[in-house]
Amino acid sequence: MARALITVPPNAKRGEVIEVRVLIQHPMETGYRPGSDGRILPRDLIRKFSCRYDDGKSNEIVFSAELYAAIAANPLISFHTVATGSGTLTFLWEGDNGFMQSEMAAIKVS
Amino acid sequence: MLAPALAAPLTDTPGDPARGRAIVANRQVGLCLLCHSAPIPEERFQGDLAPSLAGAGSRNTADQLRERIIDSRKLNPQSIMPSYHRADGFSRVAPAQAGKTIFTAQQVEDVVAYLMTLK
Amino acid sequence: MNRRQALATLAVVMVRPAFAAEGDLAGAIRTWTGGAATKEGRVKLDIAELVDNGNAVPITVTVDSPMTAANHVTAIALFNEKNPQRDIARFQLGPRAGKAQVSTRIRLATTQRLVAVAKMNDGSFWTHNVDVIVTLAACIED
Amino acid sequence: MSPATQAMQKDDTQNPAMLWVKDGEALWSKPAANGKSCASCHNDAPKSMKGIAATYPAFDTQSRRPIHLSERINLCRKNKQDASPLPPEHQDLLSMESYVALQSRGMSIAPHRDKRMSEFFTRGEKHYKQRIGQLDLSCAQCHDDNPGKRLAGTPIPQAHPTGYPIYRLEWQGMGSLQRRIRNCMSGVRAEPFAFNSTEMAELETYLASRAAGMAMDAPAVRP
Repeated sequence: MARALITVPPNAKRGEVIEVRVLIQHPMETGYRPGSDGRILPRDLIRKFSCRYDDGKSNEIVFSAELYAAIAANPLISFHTVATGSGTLTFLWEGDNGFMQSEMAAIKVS
Repeated sequence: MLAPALAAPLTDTPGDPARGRAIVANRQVGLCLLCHSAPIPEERFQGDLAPSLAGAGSRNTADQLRERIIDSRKLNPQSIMPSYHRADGFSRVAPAQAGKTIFTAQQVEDVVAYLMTLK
Repeated sequence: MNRRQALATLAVVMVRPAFAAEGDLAGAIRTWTGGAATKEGRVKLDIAELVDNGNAVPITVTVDSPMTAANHVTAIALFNEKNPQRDIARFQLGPRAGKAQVSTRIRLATTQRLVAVAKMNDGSFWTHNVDVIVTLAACIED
Repeated sequence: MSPATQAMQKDDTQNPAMLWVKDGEALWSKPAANGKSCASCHNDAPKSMKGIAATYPAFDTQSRRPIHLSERINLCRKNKQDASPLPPEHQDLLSMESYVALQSRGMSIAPHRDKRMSEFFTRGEKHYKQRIGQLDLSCAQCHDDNPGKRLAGTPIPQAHPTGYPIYRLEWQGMGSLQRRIRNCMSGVRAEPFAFNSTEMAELETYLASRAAGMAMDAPAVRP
């Protein structure tokens, strides 16, 4: 499994806008780059990312992204969400060659 | 390849300034712009380790330029400028380049011809 | 350089089309907006104007929006002019974001123009263009 | 280094090298087939490995020459874990090295001033000053005589290895000082020193002494 680094404030006040930062290990091979033998390396990209927020009342996707070859290797995405309630954030990355990885982070909202 | 007088032209074909310019501008062939700047505006990132090539043709004769390109260390042993037409006296040369000069004789002439246009 | 060498040099240059552009920038933006008109403003694309390595360039897009249910950004798309492909990324967000600001790191093959386009819930599109200069690497990995 | 690259290194939540550190942290306590992990002998890395990376390359009594931190990790694998050595630049090796190097962050580079090291230092200095390759350039000609000037668009650094292993944007991944040195050597069209060769250890010994007293910033981000 690819290593991921998730940064979410563990505690937040209700209604506070928090920053969420996710970093995941992935080559993001563009499909345009020649390898050492001169042949084009096959594309291997993370294509989609989403963040689902389960705050105890609702469980919905609060942010999502479609990524292309121009996103750097080991992609970093940083976005914001309103701390609506205590619960979990579930992150999902999906991509070429059946790549799929999910990570969770807990948040306590007071 | 031993030229009897280093300053004399290396080939019978006169150097071509347009080809010389292309060699100077090319970062894999001439490598000149890694260290020097030159009046080649389309090449954005030029080095500043060595003097600008602008005006090289008014500061030097063709023979002087040729001598410097062939083996600048003959003129200054401390020079960081590579010797473009010397094939021996190096250490640890990569197998792909062993025994080879950076420039062919004609490339030396082309670059000299280009530099002589920089007045 | 004789003719054969000249051709060899040309061949090296011709390898480039692996990195050649597909389609034009304006066309890619039009496809995403569905042909709707775009206006300049409300979006701010933050990126260094001079980049020392094009492999991972930090970029932040911020849209001026209250991000309420009545007035918010629904999507942000990033485009480039000279990479092999015009699209960089598309982000979907809404009032739950609280703040319309997204950051990532992108690849830039060369000096070029970048465009951020934001779509609002009222159907309007807003843009910001930035020109970025990418330094050529002096020593490229063999 | 641009402000953007510096910012990427300074903030661990953005520093891509931290992905390797995380892997290294997990590997630290992962037992080998014989049941032994790094932690079995060295316990808590933040305590036991504090300042260790800042002392490498260090003299190895068995091979009677300075060795690199990655070679030390491989020796431990062989002698204590009955595991095969990992090849140069193996991701697990870079991860372990990053995790160990992180424990010296902010500390001064402090190579052993061992009498046994001096001949290697002397030879390393010679390598550093030796003109090599078809372009006939030495390390010193760029990094001592012309730092701060621009080689094409790129400013020449002073060649202080404070941050290895590094996440190099050019590589889009982690790599060692040996890989970086080999890049420069191929750049001047020379035959690079082999990974883990004595020459490489000599050059690294010289570079470490030259950087003595500078703060470690591993795992660093470099263009």
